[in-house]
Amino acid sequence: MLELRDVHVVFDGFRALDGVDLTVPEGELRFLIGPNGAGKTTLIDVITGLTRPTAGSVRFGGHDLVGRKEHRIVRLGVGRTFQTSVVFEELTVVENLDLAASFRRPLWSLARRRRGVSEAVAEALARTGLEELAERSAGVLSHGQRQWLEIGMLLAQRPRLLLLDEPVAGMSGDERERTGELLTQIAADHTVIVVEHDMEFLRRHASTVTVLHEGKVLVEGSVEQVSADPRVQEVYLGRRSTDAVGNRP
Amino acid sequence: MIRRHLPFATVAVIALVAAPLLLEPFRLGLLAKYLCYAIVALGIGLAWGQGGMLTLGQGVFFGLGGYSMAMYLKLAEGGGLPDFMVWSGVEELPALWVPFANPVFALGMAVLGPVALALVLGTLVFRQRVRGAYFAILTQALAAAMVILLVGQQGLTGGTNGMTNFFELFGQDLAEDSTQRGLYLVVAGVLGVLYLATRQLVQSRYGRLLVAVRDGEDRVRFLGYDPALVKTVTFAASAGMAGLAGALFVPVVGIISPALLGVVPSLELVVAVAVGGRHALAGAVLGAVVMGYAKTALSEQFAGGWLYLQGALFILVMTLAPKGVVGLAGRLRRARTT
Amino acid sequence: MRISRPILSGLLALALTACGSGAAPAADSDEIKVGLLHSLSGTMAISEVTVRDAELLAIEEINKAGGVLGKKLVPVVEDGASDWPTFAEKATKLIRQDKVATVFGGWTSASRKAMLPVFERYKALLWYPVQYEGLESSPYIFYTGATTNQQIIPGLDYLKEQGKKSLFLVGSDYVFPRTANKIIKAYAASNGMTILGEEYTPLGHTEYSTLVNKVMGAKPDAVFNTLNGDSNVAFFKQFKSAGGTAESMPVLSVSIAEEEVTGIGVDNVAGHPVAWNYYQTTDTPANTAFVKAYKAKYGAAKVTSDPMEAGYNAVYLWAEAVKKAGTTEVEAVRKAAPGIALERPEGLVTIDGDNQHMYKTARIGIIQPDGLIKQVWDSDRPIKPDPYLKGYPWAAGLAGQ
Amino acid sequence: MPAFLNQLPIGLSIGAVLLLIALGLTFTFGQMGVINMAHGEFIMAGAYTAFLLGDLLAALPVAFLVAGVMGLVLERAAIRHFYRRPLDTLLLTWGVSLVLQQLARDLFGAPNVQVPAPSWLAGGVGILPYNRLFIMGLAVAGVVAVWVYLTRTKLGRRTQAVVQNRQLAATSGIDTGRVDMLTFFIGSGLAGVAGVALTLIGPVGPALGTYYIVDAFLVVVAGGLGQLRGAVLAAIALGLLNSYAEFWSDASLAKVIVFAVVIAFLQVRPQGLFVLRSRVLT
Repeated sequence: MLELRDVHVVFDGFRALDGVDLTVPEGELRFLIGPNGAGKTTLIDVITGLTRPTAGSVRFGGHDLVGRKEHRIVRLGVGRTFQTSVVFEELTVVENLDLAASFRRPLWSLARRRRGVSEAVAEALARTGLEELAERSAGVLSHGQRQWLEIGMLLAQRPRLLLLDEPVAGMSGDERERTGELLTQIAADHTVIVVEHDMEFLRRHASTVTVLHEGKVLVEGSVEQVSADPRVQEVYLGRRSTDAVGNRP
Repeated sequence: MIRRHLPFATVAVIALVAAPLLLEPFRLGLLAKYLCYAIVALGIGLAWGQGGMLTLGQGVFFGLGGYSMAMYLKLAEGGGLPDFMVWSGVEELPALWVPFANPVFALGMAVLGPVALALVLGTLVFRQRVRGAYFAILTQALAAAMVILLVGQQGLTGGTNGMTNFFELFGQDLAEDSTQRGLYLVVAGVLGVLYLATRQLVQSRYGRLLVAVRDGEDRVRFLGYDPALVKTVTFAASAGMAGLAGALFVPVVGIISPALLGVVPSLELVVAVAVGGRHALAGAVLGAVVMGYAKTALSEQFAGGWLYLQGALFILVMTLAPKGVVGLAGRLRRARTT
Repeated sequence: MRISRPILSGLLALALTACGSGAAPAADSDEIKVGLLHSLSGTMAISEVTVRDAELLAIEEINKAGGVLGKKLVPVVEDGASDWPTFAEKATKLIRQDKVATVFGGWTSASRKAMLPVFERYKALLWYPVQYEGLESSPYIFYTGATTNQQIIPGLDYLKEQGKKSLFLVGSDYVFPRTANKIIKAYAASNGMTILGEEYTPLGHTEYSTLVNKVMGAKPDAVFNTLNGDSNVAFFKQFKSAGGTAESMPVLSVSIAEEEVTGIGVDNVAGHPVAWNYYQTTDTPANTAFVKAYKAKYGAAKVTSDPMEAGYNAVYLWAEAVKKAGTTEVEAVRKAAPGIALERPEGLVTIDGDNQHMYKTARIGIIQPDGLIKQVWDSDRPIKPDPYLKGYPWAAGLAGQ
Repeated sequence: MPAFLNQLPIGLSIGAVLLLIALGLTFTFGQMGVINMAHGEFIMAGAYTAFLLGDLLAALPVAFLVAGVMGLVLERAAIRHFYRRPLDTLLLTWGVSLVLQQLARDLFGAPNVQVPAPSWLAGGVGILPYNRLFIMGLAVAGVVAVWVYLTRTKLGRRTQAVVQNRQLAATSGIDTGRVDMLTFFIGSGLAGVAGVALTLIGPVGPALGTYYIVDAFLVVVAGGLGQLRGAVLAAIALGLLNSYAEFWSDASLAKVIVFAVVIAFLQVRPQGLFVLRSRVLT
């Protein structure tokens, strides 16, 4: 479904991605990990059109994504969230979701006032558990609630591929728990790529993991295979021993 | 439903019934002029307040509308060439002018001309993601360039003088008080209709989208919308309003000149919108009327003081009440209820 | 909209009542109100404030001498704010709300053109005190400044007498320079002069190096300058530093009076000729009195200039016409005005019955190192005003005839 | 020398004027993103300083201080509350510029004043008068000084650090408030220096600032945000364009052409000549 071939990105001489190959089949839940600066976010940026690769190809469902504008990629069915969640604070939760759900409507039809809540919005509200807060303005939400709203907006878009950039960063334990459940639910009927640092979260929810290091794919496989790999241990031990994959209790 | 429309209805009654009855013709004419500015302000409120596009060149669109109307009025007089062409040494009516003898074409151009220019400019600028300050500066430069262009083409546009000395509109003598009262009603009516339409737009999904584009243009892209398109369309709508306002302004005030569409008048209207309250459409309208009135009243009292006052008001509004009078009113109301 | 009804309607009602206020009280029977409408703010204020001052001086003098028809003149001063539509608006206010007997006002052609329909519509009188481009003769305007045959053409006569065969035309981009230059070109064509170039710059333009390069490259005998306002400062500074001198290439200006000389810098402009009808140094008894009175009222450092004198005259000429008519009623005043002749600071001034312009003496002066202007040439006698240049065969092709 | 060849040095000298008026903006607008519409009035303040002192060379440092302090006051009193609202700063500073213009009118009178040019600047080389050469020299000196400041001094490097990442700079111990003050002081001071130079070629009056402000911003927009070399190249390019456009058409059309070219240029390079790359999502 998603296929990256030999993707290179260079920022002012710095090789952010250096020949990445990545294939994600339909229906998979893929985790993307790696130390800081490994190129995880850049990879997401390349897929969603925010960063144009210096070389290489990105194909999604038979379409070439390189050079397409961001909103056109979304229209092909690729949605994403951001590390620091960006929701529209002046709009209510339901308005945020409704906006996300309405992009396939022609522009002129938007000039009509919204009446009620569409099916996609209702579903997103239910899944993210934000029903109670539906009419509150997004500006008053807590950090965790914002992340859920962002995931909800992603769901309301009804994309074929979801890209989540560190969905549990900065969340409390409880919130992580709920996000994890949400993720499992979503993964049941979507193709998902998750960028995540949190190892505990990874161990609990990941099936397939791709490890990036210095702009290259280091290893790819199941959680067990990856954490057993000596190269991964070395990369992680050299940097952040507390988080290291090899440091199993 | 009734409660929702009550404020608007009250204002509409005052504007459409009370004002023409109570005001003497000269003052009614002034009010009509402020209402023309209010139409432009409404467009600025939409583009800037809702859409975050700080346009400092709204005078250009106002001017295009005004010039279209003025060209028609000049030709409608009959009697050959317009006066300024005679003293500019133009001997034959320029081809550009010929279709403006038709009132439908002239009125159409007054609105569609600005819309077309805004579409072109918006497409060029927004597609390249030029925004914020850059956009503000470019629109400002557009206003400056437009003035120079109009002034330079004296035979075609009347140069610095602009065009004046109009006698009749659709067969009505413009000097008559009754014509002026009628014009006032037309202006007030147009403003009312546009206000309702804009309010409808702001409360629709499109309005929500516009606010989203204002607050997070890049994020909107990842919701599958093209912000450039949204902005261009909104910018064009505000340009159309300014054009219509210009077309109404000319018979009301009796003159159009490059001085009306330069950087300073464009900025003054933005100030008015800021003072009234940029996030509320009513604030934009209110700001334009109040500032227009303040300028007339204060310059009658003390000339140089107006500049101080305008400058000071501006600094105060920006630092103390960035949401303008409407924002202040809202804050007061909340303070009272809590 | 989340704005409460009382606040919104309250504010609007406020605006409305405010609009309605300020109606004039009934005119006092021993007073005559006259309007003074000049730019007191904005770019034109520099020039127009001095004209207003001269007009106020005239009103004060007339009142001291017993007023007009036994009534005191009361000036109502309005600000045109250097903005033409404002002139039209304020003119309407003076006529309709203040009900003034007459208005003295304007400076730029654009402000006059904006006011003209107002005065014609309400059949009120405007006295316009500045030299202008001609081709106009409104029944409701009296023109107390020079028209083209009293300034531009004498200027050209002077250059011709000086043996200047080729000219370069430099002007600001508006009506007066463009019309003046058309006249100059027609004059040149029939007087054996050549025009080597014609350039216009936007009002307020300050970068003149390219234009000066063009002028220097063309090597004309003289430059005819119709630049306005601040542009003159930039032009003369850059002309001088590029090596232009009054000896090698005199620049004849028609918009630089005593007032502007200080701002340009005497060093930059001394020696160059100007064309007007009046200078502070003009030697008449009336002028000695005028200069003395003006300095006494506004300060010894102040200078007097042609438009100021024309504004000062306007008040006297109107007062004379009112005395002759025995009323301030507009049609009666218009009928009484033709033929009125007064000895003014510039010499004898007579109101022409055909076009309501004045007979005026043309004078060419040279700017002196002390900032004043010394007359070097005059037309001997007052010239009959001819705004459409009907008396000049070579001007037959010009528009507006 | 044929007239059109003369336009080459003339274009460079116009470029030098543009550079001088825009140099301060590369600090306040370029480094800090503040659109200071009162920049023109700081230029005016410099010109009036020259008028009061009556001596060009002495006026240069004094004008730098005067305009710099005005900028400092403006930054501390108002602008610092607006760093997250750049468009509001534009309107705020426009209000300030109106007040300053009227203030100048009341202090110095509405008519222009005269600043005598020093006698050693009389004359010239070829088409270029000495006063033009002086302005070009001043522009070069200004650029060199700014470059040295930004790249060779500790303070300058801190300024750059704040521009590139305000939060990171703050957490690594840089007092961003003080850096902002200093940046604004220098940017405004440079406007004052430009004002002194402009007395050589143009009018000195309350409207002085309004004649230059739009051109100055066009240079910075075309040059790219925060880029010294962009501003230099843009000023020279626009100067030459202006010179030749006016030579082959007229002054009015030249201004319109310059505007059209800047718009067209932004189609190719939307962020100006040079851009700082940034991964921050705005």
